[in-house]
Amino acid sequence: MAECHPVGFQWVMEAKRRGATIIHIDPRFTRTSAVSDIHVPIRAGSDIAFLGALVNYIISNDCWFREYVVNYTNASALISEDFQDTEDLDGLFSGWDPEKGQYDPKSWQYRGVEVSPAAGHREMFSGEPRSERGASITAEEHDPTLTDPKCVFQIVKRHYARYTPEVVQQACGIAPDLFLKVARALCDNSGLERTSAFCYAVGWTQHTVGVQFIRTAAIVQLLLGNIGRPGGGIMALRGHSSIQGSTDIPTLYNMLPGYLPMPKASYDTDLEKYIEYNRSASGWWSEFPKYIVSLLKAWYGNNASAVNDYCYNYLPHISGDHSHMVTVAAMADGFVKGYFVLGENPAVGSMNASLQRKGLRKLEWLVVRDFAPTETAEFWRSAPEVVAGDVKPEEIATEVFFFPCAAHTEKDGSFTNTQRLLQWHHKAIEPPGDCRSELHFVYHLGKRLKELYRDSPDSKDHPIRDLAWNYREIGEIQEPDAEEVLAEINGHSLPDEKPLSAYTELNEDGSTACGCWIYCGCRKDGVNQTARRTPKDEQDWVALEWGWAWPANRRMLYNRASADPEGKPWSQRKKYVWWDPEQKKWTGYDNPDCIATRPPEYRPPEGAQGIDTLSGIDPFIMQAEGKGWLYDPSGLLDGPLPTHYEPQESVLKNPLYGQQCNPARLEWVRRDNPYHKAWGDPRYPFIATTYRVTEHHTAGGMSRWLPWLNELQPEMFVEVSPELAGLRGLENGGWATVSTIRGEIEARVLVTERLQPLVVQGQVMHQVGIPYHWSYVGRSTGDAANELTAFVADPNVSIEESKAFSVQIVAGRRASRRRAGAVGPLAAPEPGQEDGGEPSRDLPEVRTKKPATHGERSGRQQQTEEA
Amino acid sequence: MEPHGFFTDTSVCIGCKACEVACKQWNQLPADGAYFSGRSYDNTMHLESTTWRHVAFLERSRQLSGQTTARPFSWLFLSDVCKHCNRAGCLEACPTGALVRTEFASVYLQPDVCNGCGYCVVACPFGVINRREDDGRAWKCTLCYDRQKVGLEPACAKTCPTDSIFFGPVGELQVRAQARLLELHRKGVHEARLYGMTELDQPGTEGLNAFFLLLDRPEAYNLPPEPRVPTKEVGRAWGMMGLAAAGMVAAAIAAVRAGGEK
Amino acid sequence: MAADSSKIPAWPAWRQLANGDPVGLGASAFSPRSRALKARINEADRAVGSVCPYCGVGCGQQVYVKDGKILDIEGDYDSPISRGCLCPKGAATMQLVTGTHRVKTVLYRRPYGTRWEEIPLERALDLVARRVQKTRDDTWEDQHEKGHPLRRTLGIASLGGATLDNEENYLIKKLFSSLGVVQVENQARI
Amino acid sequence: MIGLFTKQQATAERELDPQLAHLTGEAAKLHVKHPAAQQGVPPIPLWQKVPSQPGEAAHQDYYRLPLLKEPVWIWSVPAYFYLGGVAGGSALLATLAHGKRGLKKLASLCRGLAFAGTTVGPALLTYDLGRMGRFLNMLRVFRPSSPMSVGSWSLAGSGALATLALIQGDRPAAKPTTRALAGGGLVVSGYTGVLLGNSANPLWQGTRLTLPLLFTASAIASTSALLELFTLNRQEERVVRRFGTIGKIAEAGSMALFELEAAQNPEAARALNRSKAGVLWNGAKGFLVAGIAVSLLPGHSVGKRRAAGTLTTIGALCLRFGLLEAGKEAVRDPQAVIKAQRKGDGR
Repeated sequence: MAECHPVGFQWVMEAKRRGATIIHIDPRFTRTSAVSDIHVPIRAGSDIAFLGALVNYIISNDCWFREYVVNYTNASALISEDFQDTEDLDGLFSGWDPEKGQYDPKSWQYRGVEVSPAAGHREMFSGEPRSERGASITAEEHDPTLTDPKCVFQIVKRHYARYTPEVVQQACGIAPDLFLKVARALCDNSGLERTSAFCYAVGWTQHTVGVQFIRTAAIVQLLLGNIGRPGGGIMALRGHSSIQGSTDIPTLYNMLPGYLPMPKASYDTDLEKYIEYNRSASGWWSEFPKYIVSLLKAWYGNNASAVNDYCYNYLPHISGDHSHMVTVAAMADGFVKGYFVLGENPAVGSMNASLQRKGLRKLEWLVVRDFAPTETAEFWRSAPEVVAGDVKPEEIATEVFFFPCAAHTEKDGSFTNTQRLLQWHHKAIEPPGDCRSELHFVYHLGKRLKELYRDSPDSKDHPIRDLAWNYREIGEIQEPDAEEVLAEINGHSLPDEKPLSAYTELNEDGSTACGCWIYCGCRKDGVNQTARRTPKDEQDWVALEWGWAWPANRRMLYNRASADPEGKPWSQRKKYVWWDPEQKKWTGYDNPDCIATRPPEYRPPEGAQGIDTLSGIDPFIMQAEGKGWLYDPSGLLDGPLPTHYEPQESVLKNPLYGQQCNPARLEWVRRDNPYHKAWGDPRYPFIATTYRVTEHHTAGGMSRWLPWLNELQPEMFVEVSPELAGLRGLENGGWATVSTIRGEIEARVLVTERLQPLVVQGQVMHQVGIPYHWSYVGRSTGDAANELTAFVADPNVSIEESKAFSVQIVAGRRASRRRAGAVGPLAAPEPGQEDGGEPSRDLPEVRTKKPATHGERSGRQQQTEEA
Repeated sequence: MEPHGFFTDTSVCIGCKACEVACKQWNQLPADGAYFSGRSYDNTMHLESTTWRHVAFLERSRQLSGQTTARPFSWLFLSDVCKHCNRAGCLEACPTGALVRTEFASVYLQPDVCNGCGYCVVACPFGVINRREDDGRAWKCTLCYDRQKVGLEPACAKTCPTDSIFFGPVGELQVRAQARLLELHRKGVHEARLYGMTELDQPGTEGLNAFFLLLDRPEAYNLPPEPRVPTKEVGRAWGMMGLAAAGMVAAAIAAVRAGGEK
Repeated sequence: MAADSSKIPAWPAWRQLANGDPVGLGASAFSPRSRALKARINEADRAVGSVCPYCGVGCGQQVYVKDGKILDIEGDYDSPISRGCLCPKGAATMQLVTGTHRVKTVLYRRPYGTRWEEIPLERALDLVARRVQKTRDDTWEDQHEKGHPLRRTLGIASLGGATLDNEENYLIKKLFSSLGVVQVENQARI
Repeated sequence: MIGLFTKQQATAERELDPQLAHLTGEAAKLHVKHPAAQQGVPPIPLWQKVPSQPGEAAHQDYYRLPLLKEPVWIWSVPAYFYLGGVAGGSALLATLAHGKRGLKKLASLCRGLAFAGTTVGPALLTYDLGRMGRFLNMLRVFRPSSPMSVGSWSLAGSGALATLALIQGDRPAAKPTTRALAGGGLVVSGYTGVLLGNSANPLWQGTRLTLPLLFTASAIASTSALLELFTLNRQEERVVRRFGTIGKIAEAGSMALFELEAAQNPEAARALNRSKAGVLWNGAKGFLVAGIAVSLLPGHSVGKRRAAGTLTTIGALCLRFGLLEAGKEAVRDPQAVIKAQRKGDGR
């Protein structure tokens, strides 16, 4: 955190000053470790074993917060009789479908009722039959004593029983006493008077079980009562100025603004079905119709009306996974013709960079927008495979447009930071030359397309013709008015066009328009709330008057949980929001995350529907039953409970189950994306993990051109322990060549005790640290870490695994510039794997999974497979 | 005007180098060029005419008291800067008056006066100031004299995320430093010590306006253990010169006498 | 200590005599420039409230502007998030937005080309619009063979958004969805 | 266009675009011709050990990096040291020889040398300045704390007096001028020793007491050695020989004392026998001894006199260049600073 979010880290130091214990768990000893009380070096990719052992410790030592767990989580819910755990199936849950190669989550459901998830793969629950789907949760069966062997609490307890300190040593290479020190510190600091927080970044997400890493932390925090209370929570430290915003207003394939799912080709065939399949009968998602209708009104204005389903059929339909890696694979196979790259640099920042560039070579046209031509814009002339002569510019047909972008100081707009806070940045100066904002680019591109399609009779072109696309143009450069766009996002009533002040004002009858329901209120009363800058010293510590946080300017989610079931603060030290019996409403430092006038004693009556099903003690209002999920009955593709699986390319056999890797993981079996052996590949004996350093930013587009930063970290380097250096004859400051079957890179070596070998299952494990900032253009260049990584991903969110994979490292500058993306595997792929023999990643029933879904047969056939 | 300065508390430094960049940004200093030094994450290595804040990175195969690690190891950082000594060698050696003591007690180098005689370079007991050959003049930290004049705090102190660099009236800084030292000692961090805070700590400079809290010996951070400002001792040298001059006169008289005889 | 420059003669040595200052370490040695010195942000036309463009913490920035050019960018004390602090990248924002590395014209690489060419912005936009239209029309999928509606193109994809403003992401999603482009992705997937 | 946007080279400039930014910061005018450090040309050798395991950890330091900055002075500074010494010595002789029958030629010769020294000297100093145009700033203030300031004023004064003396020649009225000149001369020949001693340089600071002696003694030797090269009458010759003999003995003596004082900081003293500095310092000793030896040879031939003069002169030059080089050499070893300051303090 001190490495990549130093200013956010000032609050950790503030806490430390006030006596907090800082625990840092990381394969490396970083700038964070340097000021932490405890540093725990962990084998990259083994976090679930560690966190699972915490769950086990908390339950077996009775450190859990009973009143919180019983009332605020689904611990008491009874689970379907058919459910079988990984304990019973050697690493698989019940419901595995060998044909489809995926889980059918039916057997994971609550007894008596099928709930749909608040987020995640809601489509899993759109399949027939859906009669009881999302039915009023009152039908759910509970065991408040938490003793029924089929209740969530007992299932969780059994599932993690084998996650002992010894297993932690076996899987993570962490000594039991060190683990116990951490466990004790965490439990001692949780309860009525104290709370503990978890912070993570992509070190948790970039794994084939990334989502489950975070789920495990959620279980720990729910058991300890650390969610929805000040000083608690699980904080994602996000790496870009508006990466949160680009998820809320998603430039992501599977969502519409406000986490509304994209229409699925197979069933969301019209608005009625779309709503039926995606709304929930209980919980907040019962409000679903209001949000989609208001969105359609915002997009298609007066053309959207009840008679034409509010132009619902203008929306494109997805038919499976259209995420980044799937798209690039399809690109490499020639199915994608045109590509917009806006302020991103996949040729450096995305996994298996040479496959990324192969995709770019197969395009008809490419548009790149950035400060200066990045590696992505320059792929056709200075990429390694071009230098190597495997590819010639004269043979690359791609037409490339590079548009210079405007800086944030040259345009108005809002960023949403990692804590969901929208902050407005004002234009300071005019952009130079032909530099323009993306707002300008997209708006004027849209105007041109509307012109091109103006007279088209073709029904496919109606969406463009009917698109509401009128924004005020400012100045010579005709910059569209960003605040007008924000006004559209915030929404207004119709026809009088009064700005809305909260998403509770939205309607499903077309009388409101709103571009993103969770952002509704960001321009309350027509005032740009995101531009509020009331000095911190002129308001309390929650600082509600600085910027605007979604939803409803709420600074802490689930904050209903900061009060006990009766609505009284758990303790004075930790009071945040509470029920005021006089005023008959919830009040406190923050905007309460519940229905403000719903008393704690309210219980839903029989047959209650919609948000009336939320009782007065339900803090997690987005969930169908208002509870925090220790156990995940739906929404995840790889199981209801986090389970330790090894990375795709590991050095170890899974110490816990016969199933080596996440059975539901996404693989791309293709010549340009070969894999190492499942474990113990003698050619690639070391663990590698990639990361950033303070002095540079992600793929370097905003840092490798700046001399003030380059002088601080001038060259690509790798970090190894003195032990590994001794083993491989590496010298500090000298050169090393790091290779995988996909590529080889050269880098300077820093030999340092900040990395250390771990003893796991009696073997010494060496880890190689690889920063990923550098590549072949800019004022500071070097080989890119992502030349090494592979396409392989978490099934839930299609995020790749770059935080744990196997490599070889040797001394000297020996890297060939050959790349799997250009010439295929650099070594024999998975020897002894052709026949599916040992070592195998999967149990026999999983092995039958056809790699087809993702991989060679990508592109159109594959894209529409699920339809 | 009250003396103002820096208290740099290395025990909360996270080595982010924001101070180095903020200083270059505010003063619009050029970069030193890209050179990979192999010295942990320290690639600028020392204070220079173009680097007025420098962060040192110490890797030690020794535990830091109060810290739990899997093996004995610690990583220390220190943001070094001109010390703005109460008796400043550079200031007292400067023959042109380019170096002056400001109303804030800081030592300011007037770039419009300096003629690059280079005497300050050898007179600084900390190796801070240096002459930039292609510019011809000597340069060093100004303690953001321009900012102080309008009541702003120096760029490095402002940007420091963890308040490792703390700016203020030296009197208050000393109180703060003492409190911090006691707190650390109470927590069992016995290696914590103050460097150059008062004349008692450092008679050779009569105390620094930019002083430090260290977690290891000064020399481990490339700080002199007991620096002495040369001008404090120059008196006897002048005496010796007087003596020598007298001898010279005597020699000359003797010689001329020798010539006088027939 | 502060020197009253007005009636003291210009030559510092004289000033030493006038001030009765035998050591000449302080005020008497000041140059007129030093006496007049002020922080440059004092002459700023205005300070513009902004937000750091690097990571997700969202530190407050103040952009000082004079005559349409940037004087200085530093942290915003008022921000409850950053309290005036910036990290090295944030502190280098000035160099990022006013740096010589910035390209100011549209560059074009024709198919099989070996070099960049500069082309006018308007023309580039026209060309891109026509490419989009052609690719969209060529690769349009109206229905799946099973009869499900698709109403989309898989021939066009977009990547990026985490470094952009919410308003920009909104227009991207709005326009591209209406074009039938579903392969819209960004760094959040990475 | 081609190549323009490929790999942009590493740069050490500010790289701020004047179209977008105001370049009015404190150091915005700090002139950069070449990067301080270019890639591939390390200013300081790459560190090849494991940082936390630096090998002989006997005495701690920071990656063996120099703690102090090397003196930046160039050849013209030691050259001036020599010239200043000669000027001082000559000024003194000129005064004492003034109006003495039989020493007229010597007196005027000395006035000439004093004049040359005090006018060429400043030129040499100016040549070393980073900003030559600002050499007059040397007289901008008077700082008693700065030997260089004191020296500058004395040098300027002596220069003026030497000029006046030259004009006045040997008429009686010149007596006060030459007296004053002698005073200035004494300072000019000796202050350079104080100047070096007044530094943080471990070698020079450690020898600050003997440096003035050394410089003054060497001034006597240098003056006489130079005079020995000219044609002199018997009487003058005797004066110069006596002056020289005392000077050479004094120089030899003070060199010995200097080495004794230096030896108190062995790390620094080592510099006197290392690399370039070692050659020059030992050269200085050798030539001085040779000079003495030759002058002790029997006979009074002009050749012998000139030989001795030449050897001593070379020795005197080596001495001053040697001292500068040794000063540079001494700071390259951080322990020269650390050990001297840390007297076994075991914290």
